[in-house]
Amino acid sequence: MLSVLRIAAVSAAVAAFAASSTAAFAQKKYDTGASDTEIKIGNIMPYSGPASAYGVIGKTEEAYFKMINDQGGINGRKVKYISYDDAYSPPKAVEQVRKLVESDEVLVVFNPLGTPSNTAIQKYLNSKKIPQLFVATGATKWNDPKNFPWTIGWQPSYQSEAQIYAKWLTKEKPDAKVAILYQNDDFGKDYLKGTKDGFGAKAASSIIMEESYEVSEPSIDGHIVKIKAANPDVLLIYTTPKFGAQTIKKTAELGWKPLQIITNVSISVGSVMQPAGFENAQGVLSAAYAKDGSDPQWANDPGMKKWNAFLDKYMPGVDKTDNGVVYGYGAAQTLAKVLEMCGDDLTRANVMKQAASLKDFTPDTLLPGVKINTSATDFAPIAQLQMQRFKGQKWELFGETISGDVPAE
Amino acid sequence: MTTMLNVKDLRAYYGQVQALHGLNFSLNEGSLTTLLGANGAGKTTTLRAICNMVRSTGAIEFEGKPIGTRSTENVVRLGIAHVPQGRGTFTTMTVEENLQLGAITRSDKKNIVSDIERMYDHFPKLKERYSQQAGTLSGGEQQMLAVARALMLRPRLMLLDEPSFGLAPLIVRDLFRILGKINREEKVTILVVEQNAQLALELADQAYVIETGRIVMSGNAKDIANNEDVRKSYLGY
Amino acid sequence: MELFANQVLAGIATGAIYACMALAVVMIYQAIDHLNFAQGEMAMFSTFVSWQLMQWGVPYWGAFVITVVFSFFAGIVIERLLFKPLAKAPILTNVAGFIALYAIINSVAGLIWDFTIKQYPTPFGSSPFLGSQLISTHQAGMIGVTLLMLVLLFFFFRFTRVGLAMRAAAALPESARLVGINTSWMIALGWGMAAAIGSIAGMMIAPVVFLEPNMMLGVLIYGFAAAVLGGLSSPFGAVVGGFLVGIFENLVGTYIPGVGNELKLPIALALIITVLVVKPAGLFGRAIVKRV
Amino acid sequence: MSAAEEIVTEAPAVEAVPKRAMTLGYGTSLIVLAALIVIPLFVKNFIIFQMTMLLIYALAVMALNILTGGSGQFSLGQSAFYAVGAYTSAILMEHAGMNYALTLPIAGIVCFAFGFLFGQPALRLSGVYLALATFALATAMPQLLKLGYFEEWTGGVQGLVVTKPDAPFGLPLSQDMWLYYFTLVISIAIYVASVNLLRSRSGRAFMAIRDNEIAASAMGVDVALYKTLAFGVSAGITGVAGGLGAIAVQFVAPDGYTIQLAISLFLGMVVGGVGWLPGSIVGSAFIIFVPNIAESFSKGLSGAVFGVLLFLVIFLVPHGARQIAIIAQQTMAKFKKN
Repeated sequence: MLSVLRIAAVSAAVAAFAASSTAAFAQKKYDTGASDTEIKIGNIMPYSGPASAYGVIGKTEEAYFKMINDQGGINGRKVKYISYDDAYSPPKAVEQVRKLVESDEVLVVFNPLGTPSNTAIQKYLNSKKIPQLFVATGATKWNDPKNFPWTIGWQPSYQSEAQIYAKWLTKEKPDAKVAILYQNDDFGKDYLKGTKDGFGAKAASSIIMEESYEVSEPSIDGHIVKIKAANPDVLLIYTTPKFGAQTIKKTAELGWKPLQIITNVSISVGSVMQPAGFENAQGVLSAAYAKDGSDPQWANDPGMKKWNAFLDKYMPGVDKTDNGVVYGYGAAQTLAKVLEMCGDDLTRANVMKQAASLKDFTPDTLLPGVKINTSATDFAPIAQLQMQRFKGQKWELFGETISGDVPAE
Repeated sequence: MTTMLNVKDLRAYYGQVQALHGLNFSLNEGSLTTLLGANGAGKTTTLRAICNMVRSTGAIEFEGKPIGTRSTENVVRLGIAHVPQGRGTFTTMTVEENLQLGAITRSDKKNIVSDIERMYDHFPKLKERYSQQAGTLSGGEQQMLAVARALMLRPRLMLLDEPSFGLAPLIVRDLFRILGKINREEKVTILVVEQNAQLALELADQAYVIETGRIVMSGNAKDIANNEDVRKSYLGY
Repeated sequence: MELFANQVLAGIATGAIYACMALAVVMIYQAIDHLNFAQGEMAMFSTFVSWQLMQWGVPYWGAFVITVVFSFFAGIVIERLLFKPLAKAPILTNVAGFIALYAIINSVAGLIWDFTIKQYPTPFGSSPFLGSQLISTHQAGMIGVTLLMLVLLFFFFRFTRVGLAMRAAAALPESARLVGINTSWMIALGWGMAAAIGSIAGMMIAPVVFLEPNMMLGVLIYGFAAAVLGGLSSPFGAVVGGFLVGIFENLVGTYIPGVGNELKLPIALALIITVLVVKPAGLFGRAIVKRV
Repeated sequence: MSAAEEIVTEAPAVEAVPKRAMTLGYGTSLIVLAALIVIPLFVKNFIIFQMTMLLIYALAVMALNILTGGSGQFSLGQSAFYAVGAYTSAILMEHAGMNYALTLPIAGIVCFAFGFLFGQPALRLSGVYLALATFALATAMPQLLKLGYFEEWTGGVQGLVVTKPDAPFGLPLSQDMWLYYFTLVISIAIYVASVNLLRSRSGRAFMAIRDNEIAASAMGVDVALYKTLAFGVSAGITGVAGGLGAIAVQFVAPDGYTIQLAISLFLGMVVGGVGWLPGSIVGSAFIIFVPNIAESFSKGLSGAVFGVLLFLVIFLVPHGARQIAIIAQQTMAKFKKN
């Protein structure tokens, strides 16, 4: 073991030397991890363990940067995307991120997944002044430029999405009796809070039931039976895809027809609505910011055509119904845009500055009208959503795109 | 008389410890042989080595065929029944299931049924309790069951390890009487390991004495019983 | 009161899932005297095999039979290849082997079939059963299949020679060898049967929870709990245990105020442990007398 | 493989490790110690951090080893004790502003009490049943930690961020380096104490229980007391490890202490060798580094590669690192004889 550690240390030292020597050239400015030829991007994903379903995001991003490199890279530099497995465990996340920063010497840490993992590494990265770019979680706390100037989110926050539902209900169904089914973790609790905030003073009277389930439960039938007994007329489903499909199916089996609103996390046509049964999913509401890879309405959309071509070439055989593939593509495209904007000034400070200066950027996979905007005080890149209703075998968008920015506490 | 079992230079090991140091002996077909010895002399190890339940070297021939490399169950399938120390009763099963297990390698289903009846004739107590869990039997009854189970194999050779252990003298007498009967009537060759030397020598026609892993004496059971040393060491008079 | 009745019914419906799995757990316990942590994953993999067959156009029952047979042999192969070499290793090393197997199967299934959920068909339909919307015809069918397996297992263990030999090999391996039983193959056979039963459980469970590589994660915990509650030596106890756990869990979640819903699994497990403290061999298990 | 297997399987005493075999000789101990002291001076902070985690997990693995290898009780619930220790330290540091070093003994005591209490009902259970009971504890713990009632202290699902301590007295050490040596001193102290514990009367009582409970009680050993005591000691050490882990990782959250952790610690024990305390560090290295190695083979199949590597290890050395040590010892002995 001793010798292994030594070799690692020596090789890392050599790498560091190489990096600093190339950085000696004139106007071009580099921090560790960037050079004339290469930009090193670090990432952590749960490739193993209970959250391994999300691993596909990392694989998509890796494939995306391979495509970028095949097309000549970004401003002539190849992107080296280094992704490690954190098994969705915070201690492992810290270990892997430190490896990325101190051993692989990446320029930025990009799209690390999961609220617990990101919380665990946030302080470390901020103290080292290393960008924690476009984190893959919808917690509100990533939009906090004052306290954490090196951390920036990407997707709409869970709370803002939940607020949109609450506000829509207040307007469209003011007398609704609402029941909430949520996953008992940071994700579910954020939705719960957002919903309550959205209802404001009416929360106590509108929400007649809050029912949580654990992700370890095989089936949530018992919860649905219990909720039905309280007889609400609106059911908010804040669940991961599997439980979302179970809920839609079970309510139909019970012959119960409340108005159902399901979280954006679980709106895949191919991997939620179809398994739940299209006939059961009619009339379900949700809000979206990205196009759905399995929704036929985007078959001729130029953005999704590019997406499809990319998958066919770089990820043949991948399951296109998996939302992670759409997600990873969009996130990677955003990073590519930021790096492009950086030009030859590849310092960490500049990357962060450019990430906070996105203006009306539209990745191929976002809904028409949804644009990425950031500023020095707005670290929530995607803040717009549009309501949609499931009809036939696809989602039908309706209403305007709604901005749901929630300022950090 | 033909030799049924021939053991040559048998050495057995428990881990690094050698328990048998080159044993040589043989059993004649139809004989009832006893293996005498003090605690730890290697009697049980000898029986276990025959059935390949302990690591050993040397040659063991059964009816002229070497069996040293066969696994325990394949040794048994040759017709060698082993009644182990502690009886090996399947305590959670019924008496009848225990008997059926004895015949598990046989395919002659009809004979099995009649054999079970025959065992009930030998051991009437077992018939009374045929549907009870074997664990509820008394020690003597369990020993009867163990012998009956071994006989269900229709063995050519039966190895018994301390059948008298923990039993009342009267029951032991009864058991040995039945063993003698089985040996005579059913032509089963028997090798019995005993600490109760007196009884064993009365019953047996051949005897071996084993000390610290070596055969130190062998011969006709009556001669052995009259031997001075044996009397002092094992018979106590 | 109606809620109570409903929750009991819903509990029975979910309990059927646990009962199904518990049966497979008991089967392997009979054979190897341990719980196999990879059992759920084996069942999941089998279910994916049947799903794949159906994707290729094999009709349901054809796929069902092929899968059960495949699983039986796969179970034997796994035992021969991976666990027979560990037969002499300590128990805990074997447990580590189960964990390794778990990791391998889960990861391979994820690579082949992805992690998105898949709809799995049911041969029983999913309309309300006997007018009650709480139990669908599928769930009734699943209960029926579980009970049928239970009866078959009972006959197998009680009245067949192989069943008798398997019980003997599990109870006292050394004695079993001394009556001529090849205990090593009995273990392999036990693996095969457990895998086959597990595959049936998987195919019954998948229509309810949807098919995906992690579908058995929670089910196995409950299956263990059910089997232990009922008594690991009793298939009948395992099935009863499954239904009890299902009902237990629902009632805890509904009626214990405050923490009941969030802590229903821990509370259900605590109840089971309490039962075990009072009856260490489970509700229907045979007590084993310990000797020095 | 055959040589290794023979040596161990032949010795029936392998399950019951003789007392001396539970530790290392002085020479070997000193070499290992020297390596642990010197290496950090030459490596990067990240590797120092990994080594800190190595020591912390080694402590937790050793704690399980004392329970299983020492007293014969099996636990899949060590993650629960680890979590309680971590949260105790984190809460005392962040809410009560207590010095990190002072929180550790408190974490240890809290966990000792918790383990001792848990040991009471566990007394009635053995084998699979005990495994299930401890497993239940491990699954219950994250759910308890995020329970709304405790949220004020635990931070609920969000967890708590912990501040990493600087080196005291103005020592010119980086935070990582300081924490490493701090952890090293504690680990050595606990290791030495554990070795002595197992050599003491209590240790003999533990092992008597492991080898034969009924005989032990016939010999006058208070089985109930010692079994619960073993649980307490094991939990206490795990708690200290958990507290150190919280400080090193700077974060506690329910997701960090799932059944996965308990399973890892269990694997660490098996790989290190059940009942052989020095093996704990080997086991700890296994659970930290092998997943990294597996992942470098293939992202999609990292779980499978890990499983295969684990199978390789248990096929080659079913008794874990201890088996290698025994072989080494015997080779050395032969060498000396010749």
